[in-house]
Parts: sequence; structure tokens; C-alpha cells
Amino acid sequence: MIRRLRWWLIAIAVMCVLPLFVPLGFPVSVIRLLVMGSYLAIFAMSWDMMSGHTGYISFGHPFLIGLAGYVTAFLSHQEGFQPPHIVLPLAVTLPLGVAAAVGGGMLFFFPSMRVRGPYFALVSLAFMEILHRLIIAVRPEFTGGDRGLPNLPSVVMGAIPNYYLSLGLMFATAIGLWYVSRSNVGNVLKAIRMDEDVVEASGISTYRFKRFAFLLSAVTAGLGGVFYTHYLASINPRRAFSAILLLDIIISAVIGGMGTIVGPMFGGYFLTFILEYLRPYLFGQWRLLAYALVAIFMVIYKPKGFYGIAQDVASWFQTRKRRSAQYGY
Amino acid sequence: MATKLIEIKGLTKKFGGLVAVNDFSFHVEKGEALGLMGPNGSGKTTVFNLVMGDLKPDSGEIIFEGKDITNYPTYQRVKAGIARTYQVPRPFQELPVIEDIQMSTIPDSIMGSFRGRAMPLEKVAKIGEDVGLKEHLSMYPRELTMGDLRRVELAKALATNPKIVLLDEIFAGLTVAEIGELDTLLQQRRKKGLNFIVVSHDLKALAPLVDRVVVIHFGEFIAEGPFDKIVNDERVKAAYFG
Amino acid sequence: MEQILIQGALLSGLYALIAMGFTMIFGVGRVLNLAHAGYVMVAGYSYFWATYMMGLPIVAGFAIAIAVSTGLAVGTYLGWVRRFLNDPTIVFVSTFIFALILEHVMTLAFFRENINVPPIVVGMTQVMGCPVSNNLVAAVIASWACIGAVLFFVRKTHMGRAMRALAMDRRGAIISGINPDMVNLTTWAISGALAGVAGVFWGSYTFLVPSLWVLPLIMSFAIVVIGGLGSIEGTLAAAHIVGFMETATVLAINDKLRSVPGLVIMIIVLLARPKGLFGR
Amino acid sequence: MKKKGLQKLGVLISVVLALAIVLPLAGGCTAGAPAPEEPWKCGYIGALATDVGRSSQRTTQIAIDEINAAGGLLGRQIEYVEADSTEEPLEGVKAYEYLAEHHKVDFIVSGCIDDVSLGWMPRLLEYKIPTLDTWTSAIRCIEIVHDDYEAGGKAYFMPHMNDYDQGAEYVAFANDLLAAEMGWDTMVLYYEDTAYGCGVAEWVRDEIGPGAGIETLGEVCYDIGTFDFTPVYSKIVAYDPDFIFHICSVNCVPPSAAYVEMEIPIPIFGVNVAACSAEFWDDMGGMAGGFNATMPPPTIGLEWDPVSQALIDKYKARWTDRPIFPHFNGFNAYQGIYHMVEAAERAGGFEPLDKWVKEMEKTDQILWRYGGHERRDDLSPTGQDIKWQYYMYYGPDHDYTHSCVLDQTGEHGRPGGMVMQWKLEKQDPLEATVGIIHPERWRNTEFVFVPWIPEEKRIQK
Repeated sequence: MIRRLRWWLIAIAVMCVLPLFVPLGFPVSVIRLLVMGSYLAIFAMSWDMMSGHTGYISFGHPFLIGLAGYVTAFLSHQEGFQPPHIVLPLAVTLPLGVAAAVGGGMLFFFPSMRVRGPYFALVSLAFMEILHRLIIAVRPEFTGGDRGLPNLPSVVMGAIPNYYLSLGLMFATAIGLWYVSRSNVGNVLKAIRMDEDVVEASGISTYRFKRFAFLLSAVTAGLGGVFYTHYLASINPRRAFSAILLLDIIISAVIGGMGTIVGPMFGGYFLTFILEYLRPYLFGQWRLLAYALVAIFMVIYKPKGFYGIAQDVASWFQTRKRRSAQYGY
Repeated sequence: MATKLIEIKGLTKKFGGLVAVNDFSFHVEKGEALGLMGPNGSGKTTVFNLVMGDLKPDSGEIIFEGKDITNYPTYQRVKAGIARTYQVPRPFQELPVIEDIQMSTIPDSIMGSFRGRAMPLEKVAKIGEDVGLKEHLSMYPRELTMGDLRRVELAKALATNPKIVLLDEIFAGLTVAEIGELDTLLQQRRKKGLNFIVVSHDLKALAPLVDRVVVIHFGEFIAEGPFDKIVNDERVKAAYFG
Repeated sequence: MEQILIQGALLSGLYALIAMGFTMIFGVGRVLNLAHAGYVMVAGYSYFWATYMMGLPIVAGFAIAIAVSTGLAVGTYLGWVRRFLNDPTIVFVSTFIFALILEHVMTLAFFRENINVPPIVVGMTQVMGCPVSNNLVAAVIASWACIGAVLFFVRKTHMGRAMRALAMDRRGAIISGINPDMVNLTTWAISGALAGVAGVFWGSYTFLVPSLWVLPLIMSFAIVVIGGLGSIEGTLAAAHIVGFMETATVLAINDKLRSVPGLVIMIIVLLARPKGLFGR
Repeated sequence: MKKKGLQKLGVLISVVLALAIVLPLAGGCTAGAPAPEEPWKCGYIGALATDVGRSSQRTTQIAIDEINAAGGLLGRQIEYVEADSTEEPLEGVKAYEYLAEHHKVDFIVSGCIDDVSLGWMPRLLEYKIPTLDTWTSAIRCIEIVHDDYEAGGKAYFMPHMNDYDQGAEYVAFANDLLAAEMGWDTMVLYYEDTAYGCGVAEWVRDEIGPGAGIETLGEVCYDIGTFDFTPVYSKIVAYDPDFIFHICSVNCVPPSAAYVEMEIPIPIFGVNVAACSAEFWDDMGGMAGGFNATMPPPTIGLEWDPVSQALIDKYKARWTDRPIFPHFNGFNAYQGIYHMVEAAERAGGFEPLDKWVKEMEKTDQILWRYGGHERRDDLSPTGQDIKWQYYMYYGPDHDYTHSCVLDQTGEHGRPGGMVMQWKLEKQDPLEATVGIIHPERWRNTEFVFVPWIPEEKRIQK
């Protein structure tokens, strides 16, 4: 077990000691970026669990994240849950937010899995758009309308505590999902992406496995969503259901390598960094344009993402003989 | 009745206005190998899809070992003991052969899969070797010939530990030598008690393999009986050549 | 009530025009081109640039808008979509990013402020006591003309028959000597030209803003899914269902819920009858 | 062969990307802590693809250049850095963090819209960086400043009126012009569904009856995504009011264009932010004639005080692309930066925050019509200079903490509105051809009705 986890342990160790260098001049801005990166990595991995593994491309992941965020936000914000003005402690609202993501996902997304391919993407996008509209239109005094709910309580304050919080969440999510992905369950899910009928014909209930993948995805999206909302300490519909967040999630997963967990995790950090890295050099819209161009280039020329590149590199050193040796045949 | 392994009664399937299978009935005795014959487009594959549950019949029932499985989803039929191969092989493109075969042995439960109750690779390799894939186990599907792909299909079907295997056009596109090998292999399996339904329009390859033949034409039952008798049947000739 | 009928009919005509190009590409190539609404947006800007900023006549504005959107569509197809026709996910994601790229480029060129396109036909008419803009009526007449032309093309010409053949049975069509690449290219070009016409009218009906593509895209989704992806007749019918529902919602309930009824119908249709109301 | 090539490409890409991530880390490390002789840093955050964003971005640059040319702040130069919020709340938070953490800026000027500002407010409370918000007037921001004053809200200043103050201004305008001069007494409140629209509408709704004696026949609220205004105007026409009171800030062109295209036979007044922009004529596709807008004093179509005129000259000399003329938030940003810098000069820097805030709250600036910063009665044709603009920030005891009193009468009473109107024909293709129609003392053009308003709907008095 330790042997299989050794790379994770090294990564955790490296990430954990980073803040110790802050007094020595390590920039806090990088710590902040890593927090943002961690949350994007969580969302990308969550997306990957559902879409990268099973091939049901979700265009509505912000639905889950936003739902979780909104539930915890309007239960915990200063003016309280209107009209009785009850302000619940975070310890209560956070689990409720996750539960909302799971419940919403199971009620709305999961039945949509009856349709495949682009259809599923459309349905999930439609759910996101409907929730967006409802939050603006129905009882705006309850959801804050399009102004949103500002000034939410924070779980922890400051860059470094938030860094450890997000890192803990990220690694818990990553190792958990990675473990699932590496297990037979992960293999079945990837096989579902390749050919769902054949998996059925192997005597496996794809429904059962998809539901499990979906549950994991919703739980992690909800977890990420509630902590992310309280980290940003405000929520509004344009941010929660923005095409930018949706695209960030999908692109991180795609350029990282779909169906690999490690890839999307890397993709999340990469995207956060590349966007910030470009900021001083490219003015405003040029930066977003450059980012979109990089993304489309990656999607077209390297559909397998960084993970695929890494595999290519590895295969330089690994001939087919070595590959057979791996299986003993 | 106990001798009937699988029984199909009055199966009907329509695609829009087209009646693909019309009131079609047949059965397979225990220990029997059945040939399902018919010209191209006569509905053979549709019958397989109906038996496997890939399609839902408009009417009719499918009874397996005395149980009505008409409303079972595909995976439950597989668990009950029916397996199939596809006319056009459908391997998992991103998996090496051995993992592809192992996929069929993964238990249908989340917790079970975590505990690694899939068949160990050595045993999977044995199944692969049995169908003659010894050298190909670590290859990817894109590196294999059509004959090998059909073997993979067969190995995958056998790995589910079935009582009956539905072989869809298993000889199509193979060389004579390959057909011979596959034939031998299937014969061996039969001796161990495995049942087959073989779909083929290649009469020669069918001949040594099957005990009995059912002929389907435009989705309708035409004739049944031993192979020799069938090939001389007027209606069958009419269906094939007329 | 009269207003719902009139407005609904007019809105539906425009929706049908936008959704038409979208559905043709899916019908023939089995891929979804999410950049389609991006072409609509760029065409609107091209028309505004040509007619208002350059002072060219309206006809030239139309020609430029159609040329630009057709060029974009053909460029998308030849650029990369052609290589990924068997991988809808990549087409899906990459065209979505491409639409975003178009938005960024337009933002850089024209900024993010709303721009009003002067109406092509000025004035208002009272129909059954409701004010109706002549411009919108002209837009809808033009839409129907374009739709009619496309229907004629698809049914009566050789290339149109090849498109239908390819949509119905890909392998069969290829065996009978149809060059799928050429047919696909033609489809993309026609779809781009439709987006061009739609862009001019949509722009003059609403206003120009670089994020203009989002709403037409979502509504096109809903329409083509309800009508059955790839079915032109279905698209026409569904455009009217969505158009009327939307107008009714805006007028009777809350204009913030504008896109909701269409999406709800889409979800219901998808789950109950995934092929759409008119899909084969 | 081809595969090998691809693999090489892959390795190349990964190396480049790895460098791309590592390099900024290394760069950040070498930056180190700022030495005392290093320049002050001013961060600008706003949407750089919008007119309002660019207005304040550019006037911020002008102000800083001027201050630097005059020797800087306490002998140190000011360095300008910017971060684009792209009008996305999430990007806004990232941009704010970037300014605060990466550049460690000393103060921030913002040109963000409401929900973006509300998005980074929690970061403001955390970093406590002096921030000047030049665009949003959201009362929610002011509420946060008021409620969390000690927690860090005090670092926030708004150099213009908040929603409610603006609402009061519009009520006053309705009283002065519409009720008193025109003799109208019924209206429809027509506003966009945004934080700003609802905020101002709330005030106008409560005050316009008692304040101006105008009866509100009905209210029409529309979504900013609305693209067909036919039903909206149908509803309004059905009420048959004397005039329409329109409040919009985000999407003003579509409803205005629909008003012209439909030839609505009812005069329209109110807040129309787009109409205050010099590009309004072109954005409307040439249909802007007759539009009017109520707005704070620094506006197009006016003769300027020397300070503002100098700013405009510098602006026009430096930039020729859109917006060719700064929006009013540009003027606020320019003045606001001077307030901040002068307060810092008095307080000896931006640290400690309390001291700076105290000094900032003491800001008490009058801009004279003829003399600029000084009263110059001799330059005035009437022999008496006029108080043109009055800047004073409400203190922590006031409900509107740190938003600004912009009172051009200078009497500390209610602020008065100023109304500009676009001429029916645009005369100069480069210059905005607009005039001021209200208040009386700055009127330089006569109010005209658009031709399709029927005679009986015009002035009733």
C-alpha cells in the first residue's frame, strides 16, 4: 500500500512544506494561486470521475457546485435564512450543501444518464441554465437575485490556513478518486466510455457503476463547492453558473488527460497558473484569447492531454517486451 | 420441458414500419448446438440482440432454464449464463487483450470490484491461451488481425462462464485455416458441455459444428431440422437463391 | 393573447433560421457544432461594420456577413473538424472553445458595449391591436425564404439528395459513390451562410454584444433536440413550440424565465423520447 | 516515424509547460520584500474591455503621471499596475488577489461593476488595502463598509453618490423639471433588473410621490437579457402616463433603440448611463437624437472647470480609441486618487490604515466652475464663482459611510441633478453634440421633444 502511494506521499510532503518558505521570501501570491488551483483541481477531478471515466460529458458541472454553494450560502449568511432570519453555523450548512449537491445530482442529473453522448451534455447544460434563471427570478430576496450573497462567513481566514484546508481536501479527493480509478471499478467505468453495450454484455450492470461514479462525482463537487464558496466568501449567479468556470473545469480535465484523475488534477493547477502567468504580459481580453487558443490547440492536437504526453515519454523507455513482462506474458 | 435450455416464443420486433422479426420461435436443447441461418438482412442479428436484451421485443417471450427472462436487462441475462460475440468485433480499444478479457470476469458489485474479486491474470491468460491468443495477450486491438479479434470476442464470452454462447457470424472474413482452427476450438468446448447458437451464412463452416439448423428469412421462421435436410429444403433454397 | 401569437410566430421564424444550420450539420456529419451561434454573432458584427461604419449599401453588408460566416464555417470544418468526425466529444469541446475565441476576438475589435444595428426596414405596424416592427416581419419573411430555399435544395438537387443519403445511411451512401467529405463541406458552407443571414437579422432584431451567441445557442439546442436532431421539419415545428412558449412566459409570467420553458420541454422530450418529436 | 515526431513534440510541450509553471515561481521568489525607497504601487482593477472600465483606467494613469511629475507622494514615485476583471466576478477576485499578493499594492482603484465589487469585498476586508471604487454605487457595498467598519471595511471609499443618494437626486430632478416646469404628474417607473436599477428604483418609488407630487401609475421591470422590447413598451403605453422614468446602467442601448424604433409617444427621462457616453450616437446606429439622461455633473455637453478641462485635454491627446471621452466615473477616479494621495501625504503614507482613513474622511474639496481648485470670482462673468462640485465622504456614523456627497450647489443640502440631451441631428462627427437642459443655471440648449411625441403629450403647463 505504502509503495503504491509513495508518489502521493512525496507530493503531499512537498506541498505541505511550501508555506514554511514564506518567511524566506516565497511569494504568498503563489500560495493563493495554489488554493485556487486546488479547488479547480477538485472540480476537474470530480468532472473526470463522471465524464472522463464514463464518457458522459457533463456541461453542467457548475450546477452541482453552484447548488452546494448556494445552499450553504443562504443558510449561513449574515441576514440568515429568510424570513425567520435563522443563521446556521458552518458545521451544519457545509454538510447540507454537500447533501444538496448529491440530492440535486441524483434527482436531476442521474435520470438524464438515460441519454448518451452530446444529448447528456445538453441536458446537463439545460439544468445549469434553468437553475441559474430560477435563482435570479424566483424570490430574489431569498437568493440575493443577481447581486448574489456577499460577505459570507469564512471557514478559516488567511492564505496559509486556507492553503492547508484546500490541500487537504484536494489530496483526500485525489487519492480517493485515484484509488477508485485504479481499481476494477475504474476499469469498468473506462470500459463504459469505450463501449457501454459490451460492458453490459460482460454481465456488469453499467447502471450500478455509473450511479456510483456519479455519486462520487457529486460528493466531491459538493465538497469542493461549499468550501470554495466560503473561501471566496461571496456567491452570485454570474459566477456560480458562468461559462468560464464550466470551461475551466472541462479544459483542465481534457488537457490533463480524461479518465486519469492525476491528469485533471495537474490540469487544474496548470490552468490556474497559466492564466495568472499571462496576466502581466497580455492585456485583458488578449489573455483570455491566448488561453482559449492554448486550450483549443491542446484539444485538437493532444486529445489525450498531458497524461498522454507523459505516457508517450514513458513509452520511449518501455518497449513492448517490457510491457509483456508487466503481465508476465 | 426440462431438456430445453433456452426457448424463444413468438418473438416480434418492428423498427418503425419494418418488421425485422415476426412471430419467431425456436428452442435449444441442453447439450445442443444450433445453427441460425438466413440470407443477409434476414433478422439473425436482431434475434441475437433480442435474446441478449440489447433490444426490447414488441411481443413474445424468452425463457432460459425455465425462467422468463424477457424483461431482464442484459447484464442479468449474462449472469444467468448467456453470452455473445459481436458480428463486428467490439474490443475495448484502449485495453490490452488480457485486460479486455479480464473485464468479463469483474463481479457486478461495487464493493466486490474494490476487493479485487476479478479473475487473477494467470487464469485470464489461461482462457486466452485456450482460444489461441497466447502471443497476443499483451497486444492492443489495433495490432491484431480479424481472426485474432474474433478469438478475443470468443474469449470474452467464455470468460463470463456462460452456459450458452451466441456466436454472431464468427467465421466471416476469416481465412480457411483460421476457420478450421476456430471450428476445432468450438468442438472441444462443446465436448465440455457448452451450448452454442451459431449465426452464419457460411454453410460449409456450419456443417460440422451444429446439430440442428433453424432458417430465418425476412424475420420469419422458414424451416428447421438437421443440417443436411435443411440445405436441400426447397423453401431454404428459394430464400437463398431466389 | 394576440400578442403572444404574433410575437411568438415572429420569434419562432428567427429561431428556426438559426437552428436550421445547426441541425443540418448534425444530420449529415453526426457532430454538434457549438460554434454555429458564434458565426451568427460574427455575422451581425460584420454587417454592422460594413453598413454603418463603412457606409456600404445594405446588400453589400449582407454579402459580407454571409461571406464571413460561411468562411468561418468552412474554416472550422477544414481546419480540424474533418479529422474528428468520428469523435464527437472533441468536436463538441473544441467548437465550444472556438465560439469563445470568436467572442474574445469580437470583444477586442468592438468592445463589450451593446451596439444597436439600425433596422433594415423601418417603422411599426399595428396588427390586431399589437405593435409589430416591420423589421422583424421582414426578418421572418427572409427566414422563411431561406428555409424554403434550403428545403428545395435538400429535396430537389443532387447534392441535397446526397446529404439526405449520408444522413440516413452513411455506409450505404459512401458505397453508392457519394464523397462524404464534399457533402460535409457543402453542408457546413450552407449552414454558415444561414448563420450569416440569421446574424444580420438577429442583430438588427436585438442588439450586438460579443456574448450574443450564448442565448441563440441554448435555444438552438432546445429546438433541435425537441424536433429531433438532424430533422429539418422537426426543427421548424420545434422552433414554433419553443418560440410560442417563450413569448407566453415572457408576457405572462416573468421575463427572467425566458429560456426556461424551452429547456424544460427539451429535457422532458429527451428523457421520454430521446430521438425527439420528429426524429427517425 | 510520424509517431516519433509526435512524441518529441509532446516532450517539447511538457518541458515548455513545466518551465511556464516554474518560472513565475522563481520570479516571485526573487522579488522579495519591498525596500523603503521603492515606488508606491497603485493597482487598477476593472473590466478593460468596457467603456466605463477604460475611462477610470485611463484617468487613473493620468492622475498618477501628474503626481509623479510633481515629485510623487512623499518623495516616492507611484508605479501603476493593472489587472483585468473582465466583468466576471471570479476573475475579479483573482485580479484583486493578484494586485494584493503579487504586486503588494499600496492602494487600489477599481472600475468594477456591482457584483464584481461585491465579489472582492471579502478580500478587501481581509487585506485592508485602501480601495477607491469608482463605478459601482451599490448600497450593499456601503452597508458592508458601515457594518464591518473596524473589520476592514473602512479601507473602502466611493468617490461618488451611492444608489440612495442618486435616487434622491433623481427625485429632486423630477420635482424641479418634470413637475414644476413641465407640469406632469403621472409616470411609469421603468427600470432594469440589476442591483443598481432596483436600488435606485426603490428610492424613487418611495420618494417621488411625497417629494415631487408625481403619481406612479405602474412599474415595469425588465431583465437585462431582454432582446425584444415590444411587449415591455406595450405595457408602458397601456398605463398612458405623462412620462416614463427610466433607470438603466448595464444595457441601455437596447431599450433606447426600441424606444426610437417603436416611436413610443411618451417622453422618456431618467438615468441612461449609455447616453452619457460619447459613443452613444454610434452605438445606437445613429438613432440617439433626442435622448436625455440625468447624471452627476462631469458630463459631456458641458463647459468645464479648468481642472476637468485639463484632464479632458490630456485624455484626448493620449488616447483616440474608444471611449474617446471619459465617462463620469473617469472624473471621479481622477479626483478620488488625489483625495487618497493627499490623505496619505497628511498621514505619512497608507500605513497605519487608521490614520490614513481619518485623513481621508477629512477630505473636503470644492471644485469651482471658473477657478478650479481656487475660488476665482474675477474669472466669472457674473463676478461670483460657482461651487461646481463638492467632495466629502460620509463618516462611520452616517448610514452611507464612505460614499461621497457630490453636491454641486455646495450647500450640503440635497444634490441636484443635471440633465443632458442629445441633439436631434449629430452635427460634429467627432464631438458629442449634446447640451445641458437642466438645471437652469447651466442650461446651454433648449429641451426638444422627439418629433413623434404628439402635441397633447408635450408640456402641460
